[in-house]
Amino acid sequence: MSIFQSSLRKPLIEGKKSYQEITSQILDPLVNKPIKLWYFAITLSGGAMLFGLLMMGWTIWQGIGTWGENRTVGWAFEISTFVWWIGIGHAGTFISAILLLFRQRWRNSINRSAEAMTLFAVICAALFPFIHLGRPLLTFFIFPYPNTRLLWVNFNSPLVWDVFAIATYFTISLVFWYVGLIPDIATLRDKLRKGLKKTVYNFLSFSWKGSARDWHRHEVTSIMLAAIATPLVLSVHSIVSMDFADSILPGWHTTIFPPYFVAGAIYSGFAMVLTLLIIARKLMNLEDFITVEHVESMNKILIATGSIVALAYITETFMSWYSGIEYEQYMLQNRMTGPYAWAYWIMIICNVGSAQLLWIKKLRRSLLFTFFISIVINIGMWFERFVIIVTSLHRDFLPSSWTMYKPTIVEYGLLIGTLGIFFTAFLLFIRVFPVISISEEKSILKTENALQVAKEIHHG
Amino acid sequence: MKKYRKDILSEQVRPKDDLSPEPAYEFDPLPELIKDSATGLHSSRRDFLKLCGYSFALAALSSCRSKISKAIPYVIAPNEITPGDALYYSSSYVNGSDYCSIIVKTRDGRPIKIEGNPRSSMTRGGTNARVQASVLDLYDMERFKEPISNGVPVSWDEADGEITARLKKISYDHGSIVLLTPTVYSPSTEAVITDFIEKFPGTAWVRYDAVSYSAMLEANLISFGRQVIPRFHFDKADVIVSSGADFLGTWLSPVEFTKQFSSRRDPEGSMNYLIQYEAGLSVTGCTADKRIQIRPSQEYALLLNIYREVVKLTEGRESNAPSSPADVRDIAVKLTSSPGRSLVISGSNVKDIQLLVNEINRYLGNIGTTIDFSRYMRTHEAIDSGMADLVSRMNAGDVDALIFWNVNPAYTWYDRDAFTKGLKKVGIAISLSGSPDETSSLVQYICPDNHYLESWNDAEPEKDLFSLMQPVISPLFNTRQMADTLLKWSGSAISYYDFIRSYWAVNMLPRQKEYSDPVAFFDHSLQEGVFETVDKNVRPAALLTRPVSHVFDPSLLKTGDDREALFEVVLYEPVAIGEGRQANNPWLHELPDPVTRICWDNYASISGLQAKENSLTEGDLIDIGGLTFPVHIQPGQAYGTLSIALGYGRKVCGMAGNGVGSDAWPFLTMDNGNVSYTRTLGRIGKTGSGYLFAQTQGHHSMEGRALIRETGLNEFKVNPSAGNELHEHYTRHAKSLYKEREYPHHHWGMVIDLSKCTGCGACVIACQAENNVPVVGKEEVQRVHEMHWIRIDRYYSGDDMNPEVGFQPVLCQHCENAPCENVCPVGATNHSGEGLNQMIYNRCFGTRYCNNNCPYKVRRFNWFNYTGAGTLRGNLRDKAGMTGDLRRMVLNPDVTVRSQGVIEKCSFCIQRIQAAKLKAKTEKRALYPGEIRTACSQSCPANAIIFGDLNDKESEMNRLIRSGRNYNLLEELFTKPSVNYLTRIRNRT
Amino acid sequence: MPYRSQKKSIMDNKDYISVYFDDEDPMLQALRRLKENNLTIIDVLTPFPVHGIDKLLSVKRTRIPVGGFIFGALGGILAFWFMTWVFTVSYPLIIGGKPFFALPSFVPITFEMTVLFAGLSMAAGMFLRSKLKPDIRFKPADERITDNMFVIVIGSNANTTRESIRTVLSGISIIEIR
Amino acid sequence: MDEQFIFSKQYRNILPILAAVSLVVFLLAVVLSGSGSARIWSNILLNNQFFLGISLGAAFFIAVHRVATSGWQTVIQRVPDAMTSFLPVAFILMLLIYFGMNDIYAWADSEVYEGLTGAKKIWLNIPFYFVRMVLYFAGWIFFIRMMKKNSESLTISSDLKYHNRRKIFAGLFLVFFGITVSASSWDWIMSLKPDWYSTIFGWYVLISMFVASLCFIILITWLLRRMGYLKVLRSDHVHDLAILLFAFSIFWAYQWFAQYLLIWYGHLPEETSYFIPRQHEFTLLFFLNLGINFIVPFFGLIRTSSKYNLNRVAAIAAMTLIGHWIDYWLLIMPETAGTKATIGLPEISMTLIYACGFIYIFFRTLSHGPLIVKNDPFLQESLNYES
Repeated sequence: MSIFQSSLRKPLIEGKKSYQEITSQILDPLVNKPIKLWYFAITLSGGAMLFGLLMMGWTIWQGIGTWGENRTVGWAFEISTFVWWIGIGHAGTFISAILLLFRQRWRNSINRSAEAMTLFAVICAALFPFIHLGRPLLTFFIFPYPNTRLLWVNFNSPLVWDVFAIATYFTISLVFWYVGLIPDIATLRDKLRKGLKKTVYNFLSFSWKGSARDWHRHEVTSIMLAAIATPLVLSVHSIVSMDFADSILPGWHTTIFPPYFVAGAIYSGFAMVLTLLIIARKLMNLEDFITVEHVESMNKILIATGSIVALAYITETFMSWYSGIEYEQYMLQNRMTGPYAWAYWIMIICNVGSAQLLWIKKLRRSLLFTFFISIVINIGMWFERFVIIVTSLHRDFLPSSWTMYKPTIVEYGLLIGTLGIFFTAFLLFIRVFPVISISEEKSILKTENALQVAKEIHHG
Repeated sequence: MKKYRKDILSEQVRPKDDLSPEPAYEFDPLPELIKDSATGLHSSRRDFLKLCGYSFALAALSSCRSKISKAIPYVIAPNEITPGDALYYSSSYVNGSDYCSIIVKTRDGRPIKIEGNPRSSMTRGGTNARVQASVLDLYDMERFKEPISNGVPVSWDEADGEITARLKKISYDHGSIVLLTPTVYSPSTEAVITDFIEKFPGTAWVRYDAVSYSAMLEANLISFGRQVIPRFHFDKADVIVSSGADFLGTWLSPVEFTKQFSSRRDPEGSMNYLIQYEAGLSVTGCTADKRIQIRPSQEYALLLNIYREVVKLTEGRESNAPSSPADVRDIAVKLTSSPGRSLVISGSNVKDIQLLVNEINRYLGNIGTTIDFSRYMRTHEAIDSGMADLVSRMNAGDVDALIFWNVNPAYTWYDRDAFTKGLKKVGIAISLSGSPDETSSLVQYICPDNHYLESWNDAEPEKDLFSLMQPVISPLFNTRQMADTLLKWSGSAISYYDFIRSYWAVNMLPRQKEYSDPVAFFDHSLQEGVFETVDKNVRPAALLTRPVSHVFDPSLLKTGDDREALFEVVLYEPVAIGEGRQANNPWLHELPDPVTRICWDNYASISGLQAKENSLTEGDLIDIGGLTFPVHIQPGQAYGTLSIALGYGRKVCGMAGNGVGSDAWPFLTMDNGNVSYTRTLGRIGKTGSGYLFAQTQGHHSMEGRALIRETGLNEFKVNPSAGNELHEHYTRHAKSLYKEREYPHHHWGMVIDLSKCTGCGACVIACQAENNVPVVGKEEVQRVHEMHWIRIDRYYSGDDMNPEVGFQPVLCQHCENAPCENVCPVGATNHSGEGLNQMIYNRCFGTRYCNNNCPYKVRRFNWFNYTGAGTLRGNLRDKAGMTGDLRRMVLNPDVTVRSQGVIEKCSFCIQRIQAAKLKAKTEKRALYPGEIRTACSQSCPANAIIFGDLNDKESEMNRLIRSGRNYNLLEELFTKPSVNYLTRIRNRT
Repeated sequence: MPYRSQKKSIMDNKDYISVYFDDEDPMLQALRRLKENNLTIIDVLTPFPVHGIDKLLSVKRTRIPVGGFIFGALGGILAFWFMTWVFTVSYPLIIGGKPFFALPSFVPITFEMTVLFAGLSMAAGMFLRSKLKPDIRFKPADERITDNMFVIVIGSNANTTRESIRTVLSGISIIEIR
Repeated sequence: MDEQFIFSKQYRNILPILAAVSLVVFLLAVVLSGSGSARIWSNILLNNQFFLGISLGAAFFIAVHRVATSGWQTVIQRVPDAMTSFLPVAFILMLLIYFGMNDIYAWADSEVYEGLTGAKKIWLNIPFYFVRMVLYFAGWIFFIRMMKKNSESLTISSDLKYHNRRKIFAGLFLVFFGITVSASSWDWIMSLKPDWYSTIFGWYVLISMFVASLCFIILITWLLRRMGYLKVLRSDHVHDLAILLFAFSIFWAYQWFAQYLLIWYGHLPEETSYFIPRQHEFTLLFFLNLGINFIVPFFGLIRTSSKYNLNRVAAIAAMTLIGHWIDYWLLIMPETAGTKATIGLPEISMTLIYACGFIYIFFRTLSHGPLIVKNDPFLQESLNYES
């Protein structure tokens, strides 16, 4: 990272800090007692989590019949939510991997929490393939384990690819995240007085010394992990998209799905990162590290991915019209004007409408608006999956089988429950690990301070 | 392990003719037995018939020994039963006026499946849903289990003692005993009853059919001097005019008629022409080449006009008639242009209408050709007035004893209050019915009858066509056959079984030459199931040939033309539930109505136009004539009419049937001597809305997709692939990206002839019985969780008010490029070396991905623990009581009962395929062509479904596949289904 | 000279001299100076990866990526071979009319396994080479190092004493020398 | 610092001569091989698309880096800038296709047209086809002009407004480009097979053209270095170019595979009809395409050290460039020329003609301004760039 920076660049760490200040400002919220708001938040999310777990239990015991799914609509709420969570997970890897490769300085203060978010999101997602099974207790069938009957799995099935993709994705993200975390844990370790907490962090710090050679290996490994995580992040959502695209169902089977799903995933992921960071920077008073510049840069990514998603919608619409295949044409007509048109238009408004507003610099730099938009986008992205899954299924080839789908309380419960799990995990995370990568912040401090000076001069 | 694998592989590479000997663990007594052809069997006969022949008597004996309550293990194993080996017995299905000659399949001493008996010239191996489902009635836990006296279980001796004492006393006091039965067409039973009447003088025998044809009987007496219903020959008729007679669904003898009718629906042969005048859309109306809506009140005027036209065309005579509801000139021309080869029928129970029909047929010269009085039907002989008299006598208090058998007037009689009131005045009421009903709940004594599968009997459904019924299992409960009961009461010492044998020895033996020994003769007849002869001694009395010149009597024209919101209620017998005899049968309740696709319910069908006028929507509740019904908007429903199904709203029949639907019998009226099944009522009032039907099809248009391809007969004659042009187009474009698979040995396939299918639903129940398809109950069907492996899609096309209807049975298409197989993560569904799309239940863990990717949506998921086969406890969902110990007896042991959370679907009856292959192997031979028949194809009364080996190029199936009519469903997807469809040909000439 | 890490913290050892800085620039300056006076630098401990320090210490580029490549390739090959074996040899099933050797279907998993093996092996490589492992008895050299202290560790001997170092580094802002 | 590229005499002479020679060769080859006008037109279309793609890709390269406020590429930015100057020529050449419509576009044939479904009738007809073509080019040329103009102004003035303007235009260009590049690929390439469609097609073509122009940028950079220009070029710049080539070659392969896998898997006749001829008739090229465009850059550039080596990167770029020409060939030829399509003298010579023309125009434009935009606000950053 060169310290020669164009004068056009804005500083990403406010108020010319010293190394110590960085350390203390990032760690203090961990060392001190949490504020009331935090307790409130965790009670809320904890409650949601318990409700969700209850509903899962009910589903597993009573059967999938407790859901609104039926003969024709075999997947609906649960897979929508599954894909949604997987998508949200993608931002983390994207930020830490692709932005690292493209040397975007602004990633430093957000990658840690983004990666954590990835892990939690993937955990939430991974619940659904399990509970949505007719016989969840036999989940292990999915693994190609040796057995006396020589029963392997069907390597043609995208669901098997999913298992490998998601498992790999989770493992690599975890490793990547922890490797990055080690030096900061060491910092925390050294900040703490004697006591159990210190011992634990000492244990977790993998006896990190900060030796030059260790840093060298650490850097190289991080870069390399980033390098392999980049195609990985593409592959995972592509494979998830193939759960649909590999079928022959109009609205599912379309070749644009892999890249389009990836774009959508990053889109929703960034929205979620923004939601979380705008909360976190208040909760942990990190205003100096998570600046408007960060928010703006992320908003730019939202514009980009949002536009790609919009382009995909346009392409799909055009093709189903152009194709001349009656099933394709009907599928789209049904989406736009059929019984689920409301869902389709929510999707369009939330995904296409919202992100385009961010072309306006004022809105792009407004935290409040960004927070609002980020939530809108995630609603939109959830509906995208719902539209893709339900509207394609409920009216497919044979009109005799056409039917409607109406979710039950159990299904809502599962969505709420995973939200609970996600936020609970995140709230706990910000209490035990530094939300911002201390060492990386320090490594860019000089540059940022220089820019800070330049800026001050510029403004006179 | 390796070994096992090799076996799997060699399955696919073993040459077809290599039938290496294997230990014949499936022991088959036949080959030995065949050698001594004591009963003159020809080796050509089908094996199951041989089996019937040889095991009939043993059946009786074995059934005497084995108690079903502990079917296995046997205390003393009956030596003719090999565990795991099916035995087949020919018998007869008799349920009131419903008759069918059948083959009963038993496993380990319990009947599990009914098949049609091809030896019968009447039903010709056909069945219908009711016949298929009747086996489940046997295992109805709520049948009467022992004699009951005033609500208290008693022993037979006690019951007999008390009752005979009472009866003796009554007849001694010259009191009146009445025996009330439906039409009895069992010669032996008639004899028994005659004996009984002799024994108890002053006994009257009243016959009462809930769905009555008495107007027809009376009309025939006037027109032809014979109070019988002739035998109709739909196969001999080129032109059929049916006025409200649903002869393919419920009218008189639907199985027989469907067989006849469908034999003339082959466009390559000479195709018949059917025009249907009716109010509500019936199965026949759907199949008709032309359907015209009329209100019942218009029927008389319509027939008068046909009559006039016919007379004009035949004799040039003018006769006056009121204005016609429909233009009948063309059809009159059609009729008269094929003299003696047409048929005019009416479903009405109004004497004058039947008279008119008779005259029309007479003028058309159909008497003796398509209408045969020498071979008249015996299944409907009751005259309504008889019952009416009885009711009045009861109320007058001059009936001292009333003995019911298989009738339920407290539910079906138009004036049920009068009946029940009268019943209170009756000294002693005895019910011989086998299962509880509204009537038997009002009597003092219940002496329960056996189920027909537990009974010996004979029947004469048509003159000189005799048919035998034999028990295939000993009575499950402490019940006794009605005839035995009567014998006992009349003091006879012999059992009804001996009675029948002696009766046959005396009356039947002389009627044939082949056998001299009565035993051999009886055995032979029993093995055949039927015995046909022509009675030389009795010459049929000559028919009255003098035309009853018909004078048009305006007073007979019911009013109703004035449309100020007068509704004519048309009461009809639903295809599945009928008059409600089998109302405790979950299979029948869950069978969707062929036309409305609604199950577990009845409703008031109304025309769309009128619904709009009365601002009614689907599922609104209306009050009509004091009764409340949900509204179903039915395309093709005649304006001004409401069609409502009878047979629903049973109150006393069992957990499955109680309170299902609403009771429509009170609508019935008595109309000069005959019960009228139509009724004109005032305005209807909306009382509620939002009633949710359990309807298995929610969308009724094909959306312009080429799913049911059809064309007119003329177009077909010009170009055999008319209406099927797409097929050629798609097959030309269908190329594979990779090498396609071959199935060198067997490649099972199917052809479904859409011109023949009438949508009756026999195949659905047959499949359910054969494959242990669970019953899910009304709520689950409402949630679109139904489980049928084969469904019959019904599409409306053309005019909404009077649509053309198409039926399309859809089952697993067994695609060669099956989309479902690709996506299953655990390979629980894959393809066999014989082209079958297999489903491995044990491996399935229920991602439902296969079903999402199945364009035909034929896969079914066990949403709940419907069968009790689930792994978890306390989550059983069995609304219909199908998992009770007794109900379970009907399960086919060759088919896995699926557990909660697995996908299931049609397997092409793989168990039958395997059994047949194994059999062929033990007999060291190749499979006979057509040896294997799936449950659906075997049950089909219209022969619309043909199953076979696609590799057997000579077979009938492949001839049809090669024809221009052949196509695959959604063939543009290149799934290469093994199920083929033949375009529907409509005779629009 | 290759760097050897001890269980005991190197600070307690008499043979080492550690020079403390509170900023990387003077430290880099000092490093250059020390190199000119070719003093053996045992190690440099910093709170974050200081840019350009590798060149000064002439740290050889680690071969971890190579290991990653090899293991990744191994994982990929294993996965591909296994799927092929299952579908063509172990238990061939006819699935949707597709060929037994359904090459395109094997690609995704092959890729995932490649990435998994590569990633894990590289992380493992880093932990092994840097001797990073959970250890509650671990004592950091100086708790300030992870905060804001930059420490150069120099091997001491007869003629390199703390004083000599101080003279060598005169003019560079040093916090302390131990 | 202020290097000035001189379009030396020898180049100015060699290129036209070479072009002329190739033209003669082409004509002879066509005449001798007795192949009809279809072959001429499909060759014209092929190379129009290929070289148009290269210059569009260059525009895309600039625009993306501008919008991402990236600075490293500043030192070489005039190379892609100059590459875009081919666009107007490409426009004219595309208009020429009018005379060859019937030879290459099945739907231009009236009875095929009648056989099309309603939607296609509306979309695929000669007037609308050219209306759209004009629209696309107008938009592209306009936006690219604006970006270029403002960039050039920065060589004289140091006013930041020029930078901001070119950035804004970059953004607008990307939006317009995003839609039109897909649409144009449907029009010009996908509609060659009117009964076929694939939603990913536009993006696939986009990446293919982008990789092609990356290769071209690298090759030119290498060439300029050989000529002694671009002294300020650091190996870090080479590294980043190499990374882009590496990454986008993988991305190209990813898109190729995504399309193939889904069509192979769904196995619907209306989709497989595209791959069946390509895989079964042109098996060699089919796999060569994958090989050159994926395997070569992947294994060639996977080592970090190799990414810093300009000669090596250039060599791989050269191969990949040819690879993407083959990619375009496979997109177009099997449809226009059917199963008898080959790569013979006509193809090669025609490509040479285009190459000469392209390079000639490129060098002329490059020689017009200094190689380094010295008032570019990112210049310092770029000069000191360390990857």
